[in-house]
Amino acid sequence: MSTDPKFEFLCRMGDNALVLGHRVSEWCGTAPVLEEDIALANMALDLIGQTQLWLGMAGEVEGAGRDADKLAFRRDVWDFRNVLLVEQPNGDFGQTMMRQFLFDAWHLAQLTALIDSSDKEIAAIAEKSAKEVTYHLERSSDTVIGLGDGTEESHRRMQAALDLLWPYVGEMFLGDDVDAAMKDAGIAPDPAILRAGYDQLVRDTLAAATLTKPEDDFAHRGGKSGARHSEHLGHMLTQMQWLQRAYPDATW
Amino acid sequence: MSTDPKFEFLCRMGDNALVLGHRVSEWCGTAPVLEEDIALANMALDLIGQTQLWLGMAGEVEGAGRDADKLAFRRDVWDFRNVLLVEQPNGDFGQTMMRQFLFDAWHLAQLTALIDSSDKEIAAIAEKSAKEVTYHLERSSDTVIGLGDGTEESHRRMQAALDLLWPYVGEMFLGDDVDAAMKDAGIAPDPAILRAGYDQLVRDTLAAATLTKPEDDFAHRGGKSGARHSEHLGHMLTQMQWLQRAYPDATW
Amino acid sequence: MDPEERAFQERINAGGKIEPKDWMPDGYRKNLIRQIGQHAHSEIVGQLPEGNWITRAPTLERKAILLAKVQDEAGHGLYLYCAAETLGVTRDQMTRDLLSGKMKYSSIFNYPTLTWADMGAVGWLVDGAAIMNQVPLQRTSYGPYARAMVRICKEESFHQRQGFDIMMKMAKGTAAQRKMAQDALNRFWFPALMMFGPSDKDSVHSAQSMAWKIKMNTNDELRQKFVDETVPQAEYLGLTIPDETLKFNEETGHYDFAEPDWEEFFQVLKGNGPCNTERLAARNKAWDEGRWVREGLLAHAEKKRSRQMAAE
Amino acid sequence: MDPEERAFQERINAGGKIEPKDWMPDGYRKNLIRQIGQHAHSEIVGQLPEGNWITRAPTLERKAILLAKVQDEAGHGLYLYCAAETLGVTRDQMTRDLLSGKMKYSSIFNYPTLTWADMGAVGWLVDGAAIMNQVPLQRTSYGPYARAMVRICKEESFHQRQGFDIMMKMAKGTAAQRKMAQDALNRFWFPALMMFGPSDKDSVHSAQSMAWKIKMNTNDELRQKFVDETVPQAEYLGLTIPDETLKFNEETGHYDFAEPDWEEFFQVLKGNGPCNTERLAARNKAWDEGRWVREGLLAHAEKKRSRQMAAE
Repeated sequence: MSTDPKFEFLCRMGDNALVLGHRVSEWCGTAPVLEEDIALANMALDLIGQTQLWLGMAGEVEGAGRDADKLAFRRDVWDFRNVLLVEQPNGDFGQTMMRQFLFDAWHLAQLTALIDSSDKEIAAIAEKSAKEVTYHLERSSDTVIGLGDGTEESHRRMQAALDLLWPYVGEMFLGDDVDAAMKDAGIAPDPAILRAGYDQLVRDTLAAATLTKPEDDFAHRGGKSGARHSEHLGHMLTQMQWLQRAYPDATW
Repeated sequence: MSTDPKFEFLCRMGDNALVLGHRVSEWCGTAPVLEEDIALANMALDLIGQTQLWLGMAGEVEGAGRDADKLAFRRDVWDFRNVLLVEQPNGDFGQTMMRQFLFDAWHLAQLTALIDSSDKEIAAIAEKSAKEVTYHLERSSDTVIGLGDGTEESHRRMQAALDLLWPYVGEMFLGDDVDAAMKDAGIAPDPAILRAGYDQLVRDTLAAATLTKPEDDFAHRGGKSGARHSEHLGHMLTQMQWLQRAYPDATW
Repeated sequence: MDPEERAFQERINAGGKIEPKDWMPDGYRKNLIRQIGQHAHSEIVGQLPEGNWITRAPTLERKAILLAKVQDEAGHGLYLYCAAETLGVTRDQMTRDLLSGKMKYSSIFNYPTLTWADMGAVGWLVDGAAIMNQVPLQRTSYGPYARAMVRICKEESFHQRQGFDIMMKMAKGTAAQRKMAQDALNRFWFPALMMFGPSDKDSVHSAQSMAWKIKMNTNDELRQKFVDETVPQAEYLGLTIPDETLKFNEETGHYDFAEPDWEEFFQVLKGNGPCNTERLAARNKAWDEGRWVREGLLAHAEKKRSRQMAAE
Repeated sequence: MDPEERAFQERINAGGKIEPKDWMPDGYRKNLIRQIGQHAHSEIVGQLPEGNWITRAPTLERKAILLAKVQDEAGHGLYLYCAAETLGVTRDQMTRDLLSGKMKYSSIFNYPTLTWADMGAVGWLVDGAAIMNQVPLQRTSYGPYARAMVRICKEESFHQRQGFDIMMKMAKGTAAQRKMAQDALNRFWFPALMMFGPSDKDSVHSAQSMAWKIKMNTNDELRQKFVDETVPQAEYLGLTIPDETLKFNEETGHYDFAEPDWEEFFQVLKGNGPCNTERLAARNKAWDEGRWVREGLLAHAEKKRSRQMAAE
């Protein structure tokens, strides 16, 4: 490990929120109904707020003078630590909500576990975030159920979204040296122990949604380690970081 | 006029080639047939080459140490001088080819006139470019005819493309102070005198394509003056300029 | 005027509010539906030019502020559609009329947003002009509309301050930022003046609407007020309003200023603004691509209902 | 072996070329169609990872070079489809088989391109590995294939030099560029080694293909050759090959190196590479969205023909 595992861990939490928040914000003004525009914006706002907390703390831990904005807007792809799932493109509304559900279910479990972190600052961020994410999960699972058990077309689209995104689920539960260090320090749970509860929740939700979980549990990886993101992240950064890159001396 | 009209004029020629070349290059690897992939790449390559010549000369005229790359990759939207037509999004293949035809027909007339420019360097660039653009126009008009006079669907799509893009035609023929200065110096023609020949060519091509020219000749403007581009250009620049903006000290 | 109409007008004159179940003249109802609907549509379409910069916002805080603002606009749209629905029209019908181009939205949203400074200019000038229009409407005669305006005005003035704050950061920033700020002002000044509509002498609905108190001031009054308030703000920012004729008139106590190009205004109304086609296309695309979602959720709700009934 | 087959094999043994109209065993034809088709598809799909950076190329010259390279790949695809068509299969049929997933393309293109240095690494390593495979195929027994390979190899070695040139610029550039270059090498090293296929002992078609001279060397031979040529180049660039076991073996005169993760190789073949789904989706989308164009141009050509016939 070349860098402090706590810094890595905080970047993982922060980058998940940053990248997913950005993806959700791409919907702005183009959702299927006005109420969804508002709900998606709410979710994005929560995630941006969480980003500020996690990356802010990461910057402090690092102690190199980088704040949350510097971390968000001045790193290139290889320094991002979000899981591959959250950088996947929005696709149609169903794909967006399926991605949200698959992430929310892990996110809430992770945050709930982090409330007991030995690190009080992490525990405090987790507690605040868990409240927001409880609501995210409620909405995203309701939508997955509603569209899965809706019309023939909506069912077909949701099944396609699930098939497309399922290979990105496994990465959230794969542990590595960073996770081991966090576990040993009592800071964060072993990712693997969250899997059983996740599978149960997913099973129940998909059953209600009349959707079929893909059989193959093959898992893409490379996002949370930063070793190999997908091509989508770089394109996102060209937009996200444009102004900071074009006008490095400006304050906004 | 705040800047040298000759510099402005060269930027207009160069930015048209730069922006349209970029748009065409966005098709890379996704054209309807392999032969079109190759042909689109050819066109993009010609336009990139022309960009290097025009913007290279613009940089020399300016004398401020900016070369073609600096001009292409380090200016923000307001400094771009391309007409609005060429920055419009690709849309479907028909829209791309209609945009190409509407531009090529002007471009060839302009370059042909520039061969007689009092400025020998401009005349030389024009002569080289006119050969390439003769071929572009041949291809784009053939495609407009083929798809206009093809199936019901292809006809409908081509008419929609024409209706969408026609309001961007007029700008190419609107003169301003820069054009007046170029005309007075014998460098470039008055844009208005190119219109009659253009209209004739467009009329013949659209007739063969069984397409109907929109009645309203309303013309959007603001591209060639830089006063008001469309929202599309800024998004294009986030991609086009990304590396130069992110790594300003690097050479590539 | 028949007795019913006379009583209606007297109630308005006395400062009373008309409520959904009250009798009202057809023209009053129609005019209100047009006006409130158009206002609602403006909030919806108005999400697009600012939405254009959410993915490029320069800091996390700026992104959050902008996103929250656009979200407020969606909320305003919602209040206003509800107010219009009390007049017997559905949101779906109004949406269809927007998408087909039958109903209008504010022309200002047919102008593009080209730099980050435009997020400042839109807040400062566009929301500023909107507030001029809307503050008096808090006292409009139709109850649901007046109450919606109270909520909206509170949020709008917050947005305007945020916009001014962006302009301030830009105007006091680097040379490039100052250039952006000035460029944004140059592009948005006259379109903002157009937001008050043509001079009253050319305005069709004005007299009756003012009698009904669904329009509270003349277009020219409001435009003058806007200029008078905005010019000192521009001076404070160190920016130049793109009007060489602009001058404080000691006699009238107001600024004299150039009229916007009304030919441009009517072209934009006709559909020839820089972004009319794109804005309507974006709304239509969102609506069309959302159809399966709306249908899916509806089908699910019905299944659920019938399952519950079967269980009872 | 029957006499026809024997004569065929003898002709090959003697270094003769088989031409389209010559008799050939079914297996030879099938294997060639599979091999040439797969190679053609690789050129087509191979446009995508590099196409991903055309809109972000850092200079006009780099953009032109990259675009010309991707265009060459489309051209190679074209030659190869033509060569395969001489064996009695159509380009349309092969395209359908690619799009349905029935025919394969080189697994290397299921890896993403994440930084500009990847344009260097793809040219240097991927084209480099391709050339190792292709140079001997210029002597392959099937005439049209051998001739296509001659043209292709000339261009490929040009591409490889261009890729190495990018790597050089990056490796000798700023700290960030060096980091990008090393990162690209780290990600592409093992996938490049996989391009030669599994060890010969695990390879299905090898023996017969070598007898037929449609495969000229064993996978392991070519892989070793690639490593031996590439290691000094990496050293020259000042980059570290991500293999701690890599070491020059004085006895054999070759480098010893670690095997790639064959489990990953088989997963990618199965469809579980990082980009399999996207690559096939991109090709399907291009094909589906291009249908109206192909149909339109065809309809026009027919109209034109019948108009000409009517005029005669």
